[in-house]
Amino acid sequence: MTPQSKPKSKPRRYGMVIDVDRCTGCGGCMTACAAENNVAPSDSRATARTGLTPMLVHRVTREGRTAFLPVTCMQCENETPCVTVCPQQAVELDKATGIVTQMPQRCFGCRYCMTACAYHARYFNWWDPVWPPGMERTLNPGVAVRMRGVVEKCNFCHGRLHEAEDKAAAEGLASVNPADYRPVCVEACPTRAITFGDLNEPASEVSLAAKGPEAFRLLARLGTEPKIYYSSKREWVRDLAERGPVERREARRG
Amino acid sequence: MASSALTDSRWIARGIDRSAAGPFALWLTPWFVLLALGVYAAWRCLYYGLGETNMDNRFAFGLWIFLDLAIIALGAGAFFTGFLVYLMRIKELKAVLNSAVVLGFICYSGAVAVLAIDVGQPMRAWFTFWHPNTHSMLTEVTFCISLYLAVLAFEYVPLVLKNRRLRKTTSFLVFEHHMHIVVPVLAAVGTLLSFFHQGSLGGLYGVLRGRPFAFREGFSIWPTTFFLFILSAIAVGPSFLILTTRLVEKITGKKLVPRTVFEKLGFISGLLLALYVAAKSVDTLIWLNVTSPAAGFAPWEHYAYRPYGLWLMAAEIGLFGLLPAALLLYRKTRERGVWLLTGAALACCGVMLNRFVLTVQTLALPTLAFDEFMQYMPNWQEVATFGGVVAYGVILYSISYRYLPLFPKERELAAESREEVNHVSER
Amino acid sequence: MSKTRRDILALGGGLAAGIVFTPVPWKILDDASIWTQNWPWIPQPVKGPVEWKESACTMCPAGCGLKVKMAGGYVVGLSGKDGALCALGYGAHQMNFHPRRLRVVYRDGRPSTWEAAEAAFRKACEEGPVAVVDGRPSRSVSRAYQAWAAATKGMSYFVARAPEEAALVPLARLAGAPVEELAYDLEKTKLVLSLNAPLLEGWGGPQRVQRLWPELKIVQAESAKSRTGDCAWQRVSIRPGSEAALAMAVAYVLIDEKLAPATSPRPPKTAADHARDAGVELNTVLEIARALAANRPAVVIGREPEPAVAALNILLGAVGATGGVVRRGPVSGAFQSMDEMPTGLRAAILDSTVPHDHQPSGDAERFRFTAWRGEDEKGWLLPAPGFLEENPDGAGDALLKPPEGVRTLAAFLGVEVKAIESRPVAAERPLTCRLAAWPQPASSASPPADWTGPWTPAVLPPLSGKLYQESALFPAPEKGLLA
Amino acid sequence: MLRPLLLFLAGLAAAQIAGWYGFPRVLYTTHAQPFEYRHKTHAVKSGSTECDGCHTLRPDGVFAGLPNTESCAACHPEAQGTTKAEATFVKDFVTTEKEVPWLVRARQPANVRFSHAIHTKRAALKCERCHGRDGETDTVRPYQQNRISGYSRDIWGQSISRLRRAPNEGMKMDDCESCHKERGFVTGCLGCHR
Repeated sequence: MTPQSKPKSKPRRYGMVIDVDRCTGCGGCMTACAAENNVAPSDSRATARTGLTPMLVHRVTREGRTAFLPVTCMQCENETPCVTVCPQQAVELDKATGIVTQMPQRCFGCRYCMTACAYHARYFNWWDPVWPPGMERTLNPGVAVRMRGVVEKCNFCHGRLHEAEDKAAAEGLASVNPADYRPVCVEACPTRAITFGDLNEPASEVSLAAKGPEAFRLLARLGTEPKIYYSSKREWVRDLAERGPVERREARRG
Repeated sequence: MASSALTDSRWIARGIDRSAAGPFALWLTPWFVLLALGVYAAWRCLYYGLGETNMDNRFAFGLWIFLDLAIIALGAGAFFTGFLVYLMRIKELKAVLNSAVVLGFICYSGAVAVLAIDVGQPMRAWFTFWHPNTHSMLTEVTFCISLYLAVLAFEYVPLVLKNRRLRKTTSFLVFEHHMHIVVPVLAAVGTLLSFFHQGSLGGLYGVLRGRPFAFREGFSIWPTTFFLFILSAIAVGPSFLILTTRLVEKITGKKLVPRTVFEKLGFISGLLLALYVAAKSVDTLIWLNVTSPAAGFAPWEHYAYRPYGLWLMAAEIGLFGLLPAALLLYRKTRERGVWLLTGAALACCGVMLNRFVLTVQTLALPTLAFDEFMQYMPNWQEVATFGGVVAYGVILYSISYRYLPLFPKERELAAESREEVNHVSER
Repeated sequence: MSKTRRDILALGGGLAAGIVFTPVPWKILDDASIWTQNWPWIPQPVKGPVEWKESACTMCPAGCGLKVKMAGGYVVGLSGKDGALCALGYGAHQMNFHPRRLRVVYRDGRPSTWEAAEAAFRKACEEGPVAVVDGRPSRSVSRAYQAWAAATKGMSYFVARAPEEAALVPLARLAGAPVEELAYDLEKTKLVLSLNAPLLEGWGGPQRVQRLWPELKIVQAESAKSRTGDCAWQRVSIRPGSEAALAMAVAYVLIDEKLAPATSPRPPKTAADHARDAGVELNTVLEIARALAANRPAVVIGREPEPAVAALNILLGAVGATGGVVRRGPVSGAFQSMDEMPTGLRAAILDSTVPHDHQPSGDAERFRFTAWRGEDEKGWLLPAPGFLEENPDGAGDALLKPPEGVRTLAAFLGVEVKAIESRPVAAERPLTCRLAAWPQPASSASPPADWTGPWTPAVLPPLSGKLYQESALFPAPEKGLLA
Repeated sequence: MLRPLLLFLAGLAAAQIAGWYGFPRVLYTTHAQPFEYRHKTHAVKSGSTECDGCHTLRPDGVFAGLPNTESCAACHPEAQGTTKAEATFVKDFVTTEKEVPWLVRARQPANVRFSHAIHTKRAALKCERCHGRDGETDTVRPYQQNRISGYSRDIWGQSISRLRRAPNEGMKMDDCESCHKERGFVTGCLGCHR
């Protein structure tokens, strides 16, 4: 078979739209993510600042009103900060899928990417991962366990992408069936707050939602073109996209 | 004691005065204790992982990176003096050149040692050479620093071979002589490498698009911090040489370098510092009015969190910038030892403050609307590891000072002072 | 320099220079970094091809359908069969290896043996009377317990009621219907007035209200801040223990504004007085009452059994109406609740489905079957099969093999479990209820002061929230969310 | 001056011998397989020469790898022949319902994702491309393990220099990459790592 005649899938740009108005902060996505991606129980010395939460729900209150914002890797597309700073190509913007991939086995733990990320969506393995005796038998074989001293983050559940690709190959399809692949947080949301799909497909649910009038992105003015969108009917929630007068007032007081 | 002093004296150059081996060993003892503590702390970090430190996901860089940046800036005296001596032909600075090389070697090797502990997987560090990401400032830093450390080691070798005992081996003497021919070449290579890594250390922060406090526009691929770091490093390098040399003179009670050399160094430092302050001020104004607002951040917002207030900027530009520049440029103050030292000390503090602000304040400030301002405090493991590096530096310098001709003018000055017993240099 | 020293230097130099041109340093460099990528002390997933099986979750009575990912004979992942699972469900397979997993018999906190437990139970049965308590009465195995209890002298069968079911007891009394047959028809409700009920924190099963929430208007009257309050359409702060007062204030306004039948009995005090008791403005009560009337079908849900809540629901016309409280049945028959246990029981033997905070009253000797150790357990703790280690129905095969030393209650009692072939379909039945007079309010109905959520015991049988928080799934506590 | 030069050269030569000849022998440990297995005999007896007769690829793209004891027991419920290996298999594994702890020489580490579905179906590669003629052998080679990295020797390849090796020899990332490059198929890290 020559390279030309091979069924080639066209490049995808996986992205998400998170409807903030539907998030109840139940934490289902966080735990599902931890189980799917073999995140070890937090070390007894770990704090909120040294834990591993590739998916993290923030509780935000403003003047008595509350919103929950799930924050994960934003899969930045333009001059992706973590990709450009990594000295040894352990982070990559995958051309085929648009996923910003973190390869823990290449990473040497300099943590420069963590200082580069505006969303604090990257986590360092400060300790060796330890499971209670026997619990290692529940590890997901689709995802490699990380060792201490490396950085990790959301890879859009690459283990699930691999399974979907294998299935597509076995069925003789050129590309992944969209129904076969969605990250576990999308599946784990009881209120279906997260829409996932290919932003290159103009008619996909996610593309339409991302173009909606209520859609916004966090810190879009930094110019990194994140592929995680948020949407809310509430204006004060949309204002959380950037630091505004409220935050500045807080800052002055702090 | 007496016999050990006897054996030791065969290694010390003729015509210069060194303390007996006993007191020298006594001087080294506390530093060896500190070194041992540092080695223990470093071992804990390597064996148990970096959870041993107080760094966290937000403060991914901490005390170590800040001090690494600081000592690399201060160690810039090594390449810059080489540059001044061999390329600018300012021959009188040769009086401090050997000392500068040793200081540079200590600063750089110490920094590399701390980095090896700071990274989570030191055994994979060579991946940077095998799979380099050419877009990364850190790649540039890694390549330049490791090559420059090799250059410094090469510059160190002839110095070692000048030892009284080693000179007795003819092949060493021949080797050393040949090395002398390449030293100017090494100085040129070192200058080039140093320019790039001092710059790319600044670039390290300037490219952080996600951290509006640090992010700067620039020329081509280099943000303005690239040039500011070069300028500030070469500005304080000579100042650091003044400080360390004066400190050695004070401790040993000897005159090692002619006064005029200090003044020359002070003038160069002051001139460059003035240039740096001017450039830094322009850069700050552009950042406050253009770069930061474009990213959606009000300029003063970065200084709204205590203790990182506007006073930091004022201190950096005024107290640690303009003031030392003035002290070092103005002939009357420069010629007064106290003011020269004050100026040099302020300049060194200034560059440390600058590196601190870029490392710690950058990470402490919130970016997302629902972020928090965070504080960080190093723990004993971090402090002790660095203390170990300081101890290593003191030990290596002490040994070098004792056995190697760090200050070629020392013998001459000693003879002079013996002649003019009554004349005592100001204390 | 001596001659030998020079020779050694030359030879050593040759070796050092030569070794650079062999694979030794380079291969060692490469292998050493590969070693760091596969450190022997880092656990590895089990090997073997992946298979998907189906089952049901046993972590709470909701019993969500599961798709189970298996490899090498172990469960390596879970997925919901129809919709999402909850936060606990996604890691339920890890619970079998939780440090609190019970593997040996305990008596009063000390290790003991099955033989000793059997002897003690035999003795208790001889002395009688003994209660057998079940957490999920609709299973095949429950049928076997019931039959066994009925056939054995001195033996009686009780169920442990979930808090949301227990909260319906006052209404069931007023309506004269068994509480097992009453249910909230929330799927068709437009507005819920919740009095401290943890609607989004596991009430009625972890996912039930979550799924309805985007379209459901929740008015949360609460005395402790909760996530339900955060997400509610309206949040009202009330004084602890004043649920009844607020219910009566709202009822008063409903009658006053002719939003309820004029013939309804009025609460004992005026709306303003009840509002003051509840610590809310009268205006707020007015708004709540008008919202209830404008957004029908509406229903009121209390956290604890509160007669005033039942009365308000009757006034609102929510009893027996679509979107209110309806009667479905017969589901599985009426049972005696554990709360109504007679005193003077000799012993109680509890199935592993009974939540740990359900304790038999009095000094009955406790025989608790459970897969995990709770806090401060008096009596016997008997290790039961864990997650998916027994069939969720109690009859048929399990996906996982239970560890050594684990037994089921059915095996312990020696009862034979037959799978129920056909189950009655829950059909809607009429439910009518009239309010003759205002009932006496219950003493206190507020959450305890130390209640922090988000996982109430209601969602986490057989364990309290602590187990979840100690589990592998619990991420490092992050600011705000779980505080 | 001749003596030091000669000694230097001697050191140089000794290093070459030790590095090229001694080192590979020290680096690897050799482990015997649980019992003898003959691919050739099985192909003749079962009448199937296709690899996927036993090493199946499921329709959902999951490669089943080595057949489990249960499927072997379909033909070997009890010893069919007289070999010692078969007797061992029946006695130690079939009757006890245990899986055979084969030492798989081609096993990649957990961080590598290799899809048999993509390589054999979509790219239509023959098994021999990577596994060589393992399917026609009369014996299973012992497993050689690298003392430092813990990898099977087959990952690096038999030749320590990795020069002039057979096309199917070596399963390092470089080998995957060069084959991909030849076929014009370039993928990111995520393509082959998990």
